[in-house]
Amino acid sequence: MLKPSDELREKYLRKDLLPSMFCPGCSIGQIMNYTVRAIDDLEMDQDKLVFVSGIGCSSRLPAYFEAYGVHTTHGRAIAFATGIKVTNPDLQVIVFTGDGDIAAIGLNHFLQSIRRNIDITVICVNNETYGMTGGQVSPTSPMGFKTKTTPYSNIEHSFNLSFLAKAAGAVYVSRWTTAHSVQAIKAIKKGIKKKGLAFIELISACPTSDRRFPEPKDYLNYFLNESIRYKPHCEDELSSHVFKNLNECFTAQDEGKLIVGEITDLDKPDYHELYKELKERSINEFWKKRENTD
Amino acid sequence: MLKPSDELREKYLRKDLLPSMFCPGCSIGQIMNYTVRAIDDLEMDQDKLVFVSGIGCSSRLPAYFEAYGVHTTHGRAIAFATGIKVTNPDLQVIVFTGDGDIAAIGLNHFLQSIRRNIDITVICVNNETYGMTGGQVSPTSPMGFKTKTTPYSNIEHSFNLSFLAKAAGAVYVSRWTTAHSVQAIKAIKKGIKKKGLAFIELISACPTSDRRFPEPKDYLNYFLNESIRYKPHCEDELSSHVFKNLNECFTAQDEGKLIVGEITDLDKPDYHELYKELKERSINEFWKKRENTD
Amino acid sequence: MNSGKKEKTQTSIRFSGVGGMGVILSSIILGKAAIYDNKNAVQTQSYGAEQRGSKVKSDILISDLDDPSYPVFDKVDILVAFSQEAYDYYVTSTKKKSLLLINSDLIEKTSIKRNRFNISATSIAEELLSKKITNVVMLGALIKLSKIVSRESILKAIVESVPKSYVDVNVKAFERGYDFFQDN
Amino acid sequence: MNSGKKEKTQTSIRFSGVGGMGVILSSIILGKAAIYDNKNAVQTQSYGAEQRGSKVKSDILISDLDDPSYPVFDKVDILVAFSQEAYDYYVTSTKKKSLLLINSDLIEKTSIKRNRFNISATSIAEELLSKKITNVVMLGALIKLSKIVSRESILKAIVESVPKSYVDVNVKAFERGYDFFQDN
Amino acid sequence: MKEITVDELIQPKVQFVTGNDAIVYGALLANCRFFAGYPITPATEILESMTQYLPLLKEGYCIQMEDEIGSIGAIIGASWNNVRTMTATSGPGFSLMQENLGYACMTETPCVIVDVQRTGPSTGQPTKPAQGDVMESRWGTHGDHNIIVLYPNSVQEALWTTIRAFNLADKYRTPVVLLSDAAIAHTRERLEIPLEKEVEIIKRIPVTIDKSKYHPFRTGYSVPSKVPEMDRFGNKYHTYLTGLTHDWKAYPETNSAEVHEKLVRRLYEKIDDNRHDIIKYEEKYLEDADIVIVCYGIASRTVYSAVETAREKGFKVGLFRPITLWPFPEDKIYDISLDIDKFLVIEMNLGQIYHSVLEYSKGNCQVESLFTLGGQLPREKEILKKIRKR
Amino acid sequence: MKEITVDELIQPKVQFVTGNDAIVYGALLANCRFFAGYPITPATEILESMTQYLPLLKEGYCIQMEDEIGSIGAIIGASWNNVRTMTATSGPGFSLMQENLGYACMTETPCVIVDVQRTGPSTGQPTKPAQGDVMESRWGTHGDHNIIVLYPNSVQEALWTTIRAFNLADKYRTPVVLLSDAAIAHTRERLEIPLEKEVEIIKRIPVTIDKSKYHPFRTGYSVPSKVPEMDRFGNKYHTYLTGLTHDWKAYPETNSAEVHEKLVRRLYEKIDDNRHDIIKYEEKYLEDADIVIVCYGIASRTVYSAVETAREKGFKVGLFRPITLWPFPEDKIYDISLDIDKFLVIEMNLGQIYHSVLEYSKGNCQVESLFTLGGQLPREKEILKKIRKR
Amino acid sequence: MDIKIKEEYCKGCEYCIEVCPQEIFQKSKRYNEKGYNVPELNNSKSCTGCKKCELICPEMAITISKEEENKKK
Amino acid sequence: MDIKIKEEYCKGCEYCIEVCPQEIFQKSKRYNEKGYNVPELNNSKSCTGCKKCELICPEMAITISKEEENKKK
Ligand SMILES: Cc1ncc(C[n+]2csc(CCOP(=O)(O)OP(=O)(O)O)c2C)c(N)n1
Ligand SMILES: Cc1ncc(C[n+]2csc(CCOP(=O)(O)OP(=O)(O)O)c2C)c(N)n1
Ligand code: SF4
Ligand code: SF4
Ligand code: SF4
Ligand code: SF4
Ligand code: SF4
Ligand code: SF4
Ligand SMILES: [Mg+2]
Ligand SMILES: [Mg+2]
Repeated sequence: MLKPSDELREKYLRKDLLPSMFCPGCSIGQIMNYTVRAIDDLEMDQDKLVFVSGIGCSSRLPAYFEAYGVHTTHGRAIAFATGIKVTNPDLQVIVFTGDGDIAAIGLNHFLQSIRRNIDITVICVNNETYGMTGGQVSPTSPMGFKTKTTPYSNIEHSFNLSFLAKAAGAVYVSRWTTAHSVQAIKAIKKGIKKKGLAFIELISACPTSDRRFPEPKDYLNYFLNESIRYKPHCEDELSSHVFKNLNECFTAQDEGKLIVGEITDLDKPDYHELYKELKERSINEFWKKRENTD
Repeated sequence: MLKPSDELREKYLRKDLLPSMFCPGCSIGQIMNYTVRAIDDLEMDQDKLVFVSGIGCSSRLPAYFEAYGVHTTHGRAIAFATGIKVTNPDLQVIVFTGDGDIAAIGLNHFLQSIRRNIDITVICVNNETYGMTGGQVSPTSPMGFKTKTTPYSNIEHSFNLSFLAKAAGAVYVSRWTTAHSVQAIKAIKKGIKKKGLAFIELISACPTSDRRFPEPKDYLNYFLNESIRYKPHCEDELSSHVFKNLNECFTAQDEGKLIVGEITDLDKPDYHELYKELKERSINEFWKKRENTD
Repeated sequence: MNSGKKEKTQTSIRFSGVGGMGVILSSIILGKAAIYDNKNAVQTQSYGAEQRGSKVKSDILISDLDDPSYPVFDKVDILVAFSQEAYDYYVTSTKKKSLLLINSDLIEKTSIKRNRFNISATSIAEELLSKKITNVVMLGALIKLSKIVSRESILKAIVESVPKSYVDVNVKAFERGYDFFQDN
Repeated sequence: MNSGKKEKTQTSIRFSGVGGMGVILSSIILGKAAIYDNKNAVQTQSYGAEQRGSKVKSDILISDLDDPSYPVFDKVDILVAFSQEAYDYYVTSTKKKSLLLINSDLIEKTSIKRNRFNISATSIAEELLSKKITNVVMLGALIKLSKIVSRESILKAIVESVPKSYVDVNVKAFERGYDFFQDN
Repeated sequence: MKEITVDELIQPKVQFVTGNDAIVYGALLANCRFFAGYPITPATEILESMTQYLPLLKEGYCIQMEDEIGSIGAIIGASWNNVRTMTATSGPGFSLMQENLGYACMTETPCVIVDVQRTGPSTGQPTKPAQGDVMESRWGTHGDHNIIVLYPNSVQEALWTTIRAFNLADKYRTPVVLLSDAAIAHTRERLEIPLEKEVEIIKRIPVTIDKSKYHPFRTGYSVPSKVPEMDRFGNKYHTYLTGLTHDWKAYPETNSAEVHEKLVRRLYEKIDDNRHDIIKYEEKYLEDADIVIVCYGIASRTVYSAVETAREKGFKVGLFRPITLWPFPEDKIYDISLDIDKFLVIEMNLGQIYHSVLEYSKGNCQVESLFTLGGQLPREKEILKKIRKR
Repeated sequence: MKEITVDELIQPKVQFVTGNDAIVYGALLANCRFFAGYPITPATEILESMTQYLPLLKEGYCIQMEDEIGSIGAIIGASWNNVRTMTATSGPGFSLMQENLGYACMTETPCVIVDVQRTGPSTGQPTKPAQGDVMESRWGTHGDHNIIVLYPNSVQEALWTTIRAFNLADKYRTPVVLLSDAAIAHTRERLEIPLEKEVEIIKRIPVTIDKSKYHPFRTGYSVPSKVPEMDRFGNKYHTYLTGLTHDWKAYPETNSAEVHEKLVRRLYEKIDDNRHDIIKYEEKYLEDADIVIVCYGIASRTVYSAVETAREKGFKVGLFRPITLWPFPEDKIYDISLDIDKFLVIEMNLGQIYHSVLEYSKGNCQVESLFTLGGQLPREKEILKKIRKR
Repeated sequence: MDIKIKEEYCKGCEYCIEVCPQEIFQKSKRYNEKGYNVPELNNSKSCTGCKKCELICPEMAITISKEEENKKK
Repeated sequence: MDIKIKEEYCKGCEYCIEVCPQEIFQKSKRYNEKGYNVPELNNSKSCTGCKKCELICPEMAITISKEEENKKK
């Protein structure tokens, strides 16, 4: 049963900051809503919860949560999160980020943390633009889009972040739009519980600077009507319905369609588990050597 | 017919810098050899050739070529190359880089230039370590490896750069070891001719700091014996022989085997072609508007 | 400005209101008009963080001097207030002789009487199109009252500053504002 | 060092050669030994760019003072030269009274006679194991000639500085070097 | 397809526009044809305008890079195609550019970096003006280097200063930092736009010597100078560039102290020897002044009227406004210090140029300060108070 | 599994080791338990040793990050777990760290950044010592900030200064930059290693106040101070951190000049007010000196004997060696300047601290300089020549 | 069902209007303090308690609860 | 076939020894100026001109040419 907003707000949000700073119809608020419900469902200890973000509208989210929060520098949230999680594996670290933050300036840190399989949950508000600075092109903006910095329309191919994350070895990747409330909440929950790096990409609306639609609500319909489901076994039948071939699968959206679904869910030792082993191994070695020399 | 080294050296290398600075048995010299042969075969205009590199032993390569050369900052070669190629598409831009340079600090620029499909050729000397600084772990060092900074053995999963490049949308990706002389030359040639970003990854020996083998020549045998061919249609039959599944394919080497072969070869408009169109489009628009207002 | 000799030849104007009414645009249009009149103008603005923010302020100095001052005003010659919040906040920056032009649709509580002119700009704007052109109605009234720039120049500036298809309605809005007050 | 009162209590030594002969290691071993003798020691080194480079130099100052100088030498008290190239380059940094210890296997052309001691260190090293232990042979001779540190300390330092399995052969190399010259 | 000229592109010739606009216009008039940047308040509009204008111009290109490090990298690389190049950012991005800024110094690559200052440290207040990056612009990259930093104080001056930045960059083969701030960036003023032909362009001196005699970092082939002539890619000289210490041939020389010293001193002196050409400032009422206000950039804008008021009240106040911040007009400060009672340094920071004024006035006079923070411009009242205080 | 103590780990207690080793030992003794870094000559050995030692210690972690930006990010984040954290780099990496260094200042996060200097600008000469990042360490990040910078001159002093760096970082909740150089890094000297119990640790003051009354950036809960008490993650106070200008509650405040000014001034003053505690220097023969040599770090090592020689020759030479470079010991310089004829500033750069000496001697005495470049240490002969020259 | 809109939080995005299958929300003429157009309720009896509105609201301004529950409090 | 090793470039890596199918290269006792152990040739007549050695040499120190060609020059 979904808990009432009143009650959840009371417990999980900083009321002196509400209503949020986000524009009317901005998806970021919805993601706040979904995250609140996810952490409530999981009955998480708020004291152990650390929200980390970079810079961007989406990165303002941690401020709203009654928990620990770190609003870092543009693109670097995951580097900070790495330090936080490595030195205190008991914490639950959730990163909020935007497409500019993670797919442009911060892409490297993101992929490296996937490689290391740091046990954090990364939630990306992918509004396909730089909302905070007024709507410039981002690496996830579709080719052909007009933005403030592509006045003659975007000539760059775009990243599909979820597929890139998968290719880098992420153990859990899920991709939805903000119109998929229930699925988004489920994905966030699953991501938090997952051991290792979980990536949740949420295609979002930025009605202010992204001129796709004049009215926020038009996004809702667009998101629901234009999204198609990623088939769990896409690995083996890539070309079947969605992509012409693997290459396309990993680089672009299919003719403007939004691919949603659970992209990856697998198991692989996380960094902390391996580090724990390493510590034991090395300490044993140390004492053994010490004995030998004595 | 292979041209004699004497003659090629005379034409393409700066003799006052020879012999190279590289350690005995270092693969970087071999890659110099292969590249010389590739550019000679293609009868390229040396005046129009710009070698760009970051920082690392491998990044010292441009200095040796009788052509233009730019030894930039660590990890940034591709950003420099982007500026060079965009403003002068007539140049042939070849980037030499190392695994530290491109898979660690410079990964972001690399993937973005693939996304943009900048028409450059990127040759990565992947010796799975930081040679220049004395043999520290790199993002391509296999898990379990002992290096100067993983004295208790590496606990990080490694990137397969070629697969990552493919996932980011590269139009040409080829992966060999330096023991595959002929294939490497062919790949470099094909990469140079390719319109768009071509990536050639060459698994290399760093006998000085990488303690895999005591003698350089042992690398040769290892490279030849332990490499397995990537099947051109791996896309559709991923799990068949090489990988258990797609995820593995994109993250790790198969039980210590080195996957070599042509990983991708496809066609997609490059940045410069699209920019040319954009210029035409926008200029036309400009004049049309001007007419209307007059 | 308070500074000696410049005082006579410079006029300071503050536009203030909330987002969505074209507060800043109106000051830019005014500045352009001043330029067409071969005067100098310096305009600054401030609003909330980055994209959003409700309270908006734009200051402009119109000057006959070659080296106009910079608009950091303690007191302004003219205050144009679009909303109650803005009025309340900025009324303290007026002096005895200041001209006050207020949007009476949104400003109900006013303390100062002297030199105050009320105009129901939002109603007029909504009547013509929407509250988005409140600014041009206000501008019309301002020009009529202050004569700070010429009618021709301000109309030229309006035409150049609004989307083509909205030129007519903006000109109409200007005229409504301009004709709101009788010649004084 | 040239500086006044410190001169008597400090000895400057330069080890020089090419890579692969343990030039730097020999100075480190010597420094360790000095520490065991409760002396002070300061050692610096320089070699080519990053990983590679052939010419290698290591300077060390052994001192009875609490605040030893820093080894920036114009002239050294002792020069230990492992190779011709090194000898040629650094012989100018010796003074009249300097002690010269040279590896006669690789140094054929020598100008200075005074205070020069030749030892066929590479041959001895290769005879025992490989040229990699040339350094310890040279060290043996150096200690014998200069008595700069105690025999016990240098042996302790050697034992601690080489891989366990090579301790014996290194000690042997040391002894061969030590015994090469008769007591003087 | 008819070519579009800058004269045609920038219309009309008198506009009511912002400092960011003026910088864009200045750059286009100065023949800047490549811009690489990353959005950041309050510099973003420069990138936005460049994406709009550059594609329209012959050989004009503009790219939004993935970050500021990439942006400066791209413009340094492109500069070697004999293209005038620029990037624009604000504090956080400027800090990220520091490593490559040093690379541009070391390889003697002309380029212009605009830093539109906002309050800091860190993310600070993105829309508020400040002058907190003045010392960073001089000292922000590691190692010994020299650099040229300019800082206009009005929209009109921003245009001309931008043009000058490109000329100095090419003349001295050095990156030039053009400082601005959130106030100048977004202030609109009357801007008179010159025609292309009214703009002086000082071009790089190309290499003409016989190839066999050419060494990329030898100077004085054609005229005695510490600035080497500049090759371009696609030419025949096969120049090699490295951020390592290098000799005349451009070959890395990582051991020789002599080579390093020679190189680094030349890099320093090619700018320092030409201070008279590079340094520009405004002075007012210095002849009889007892008190001289030192101020620059946006902070100076409110000082003018304060000076007038003070003079009317009988205070002998003068004004010294460096437009070139670095190299610092130290001789001028020293000379003034000999004749006056007091400098009053006014800055929108916690004291940066203040240190240089203190340094070069050598105790000859008092040095007082008025620092404002949080985006506030200095107010006349405060300035007068400081003047009155003896 | 028996725990390994630092005392057990670092054996024997007298060693013949390098400056890099000493920094590692100092850090471990100071209870540093997290290190994130990226290899770079001549700092790499610090990372290498940390990867070796830290896993052996309780709650000790070490990670090689993908670059320097990530490294400093990781240590800032980790610091909030009440862990002492450090990174180490050289010029190029230090330049890259500047943005996040400012973030640490703004969020008042204790951490230690080691910059092992090599010659620059740019890649320069990776194995050669220099002192070219001194000004960068003070001014390298954008916006108004203050910082503590220490610079030892020997292997032994490196150990104690590292410990002090951690104590100052925690005491003042600020990043501390520990400067070193390629010479100190690789010089071996006798090092006496203290036992853990012999090392004083000044801990952060934890938050103890009632949660309802807690505001993360309010100061003076338990003692009057400009340094706020420090929370840690996993506690109950739910502290929020941002690089934006923020109020007591830590909430972003991007419009108020007052909030910004108050914050930035406090950040400045919490260090500046405590100069007496932070500033440390060595002085020698100042009582009767006519000439005082100002030098620091490695460059000072050859100065000692030059001073002795000069004294023997009858010159009244003194020595002033700041160990704390920033805040700069300006009062001390001023005081000395009143009594002497001449300062001789010796640095391995083109003049950095020189500017501060000039600034604070206020014309009271001459200021001469001896700058060496390309890794050369100042030579006694040159020093004596400068002393002799009147 | 009890449908509560915390009006001072509402930003008038109309998402609730769009998602409610029962068309219970509709545009109103009312503006809140911040000037946003707050939706009004229409035929709230037909609410099925599906909570789509509550989930989609970016400001968590909507709370749906069973009337009885509400009374208890 | 004419097999030339530019000795001053050789670094003694032994790659040529390893790759030659005819086992024409072999370790020698000779060191070049830089101290590297230069390989020596053995039974060079049996060279097939496959150029494996020339391709693998990191210093491009080996040149294989037909003897006639060589004479012409
Ligand atoms: C180093 C640096 N560069 C640039 C900026 C300016 N900046 C702030 S937010 C932002 C983009 C944010 O885009 P995104 O992450 O997609 O967030 P959104 O606002 O769209 O949620 C940029 C470029 C910055 N703060 N720091
Ligand atoms: C910003 C910066 N960080 C670190 C370094 C030090 N550094 C020089 S080369 C190198 C690694 C090179 O590794 P790789 O790219 O694999 O080249 P290799 O030497 O193995 O060929 C590093 C970390 C640097 N020069 N600049
Ligand atoms: S600008 Fe866009 S992303 Fe930012 S708050 Fe507004 S709608 Fe949301
Ligand atoms: S260190 Fe390794 S990569 Fe570098 S030159 Fe030597 S062998 Fe090659
Ligand atoms: S969804 Fe929420 S914010 Fe939007 S109109 Fe409805 S109640 Fe208001
Ligand atoms: S709970 Fe469902 S039916 Fe009821 S108002 Fe909300 S959306 Fe409509
Ligand atoms: S391959 Fe080349 S470098 Fe290696 S041993 Fe043979 S000739 Fe010498
Ligand atoms: S060409 Fe072939 S056969 Fe001849 S020496 Fe070389 S490798 Fe051997
Ligand atoms: Mg976004
Ligand atoms: Mg490598």
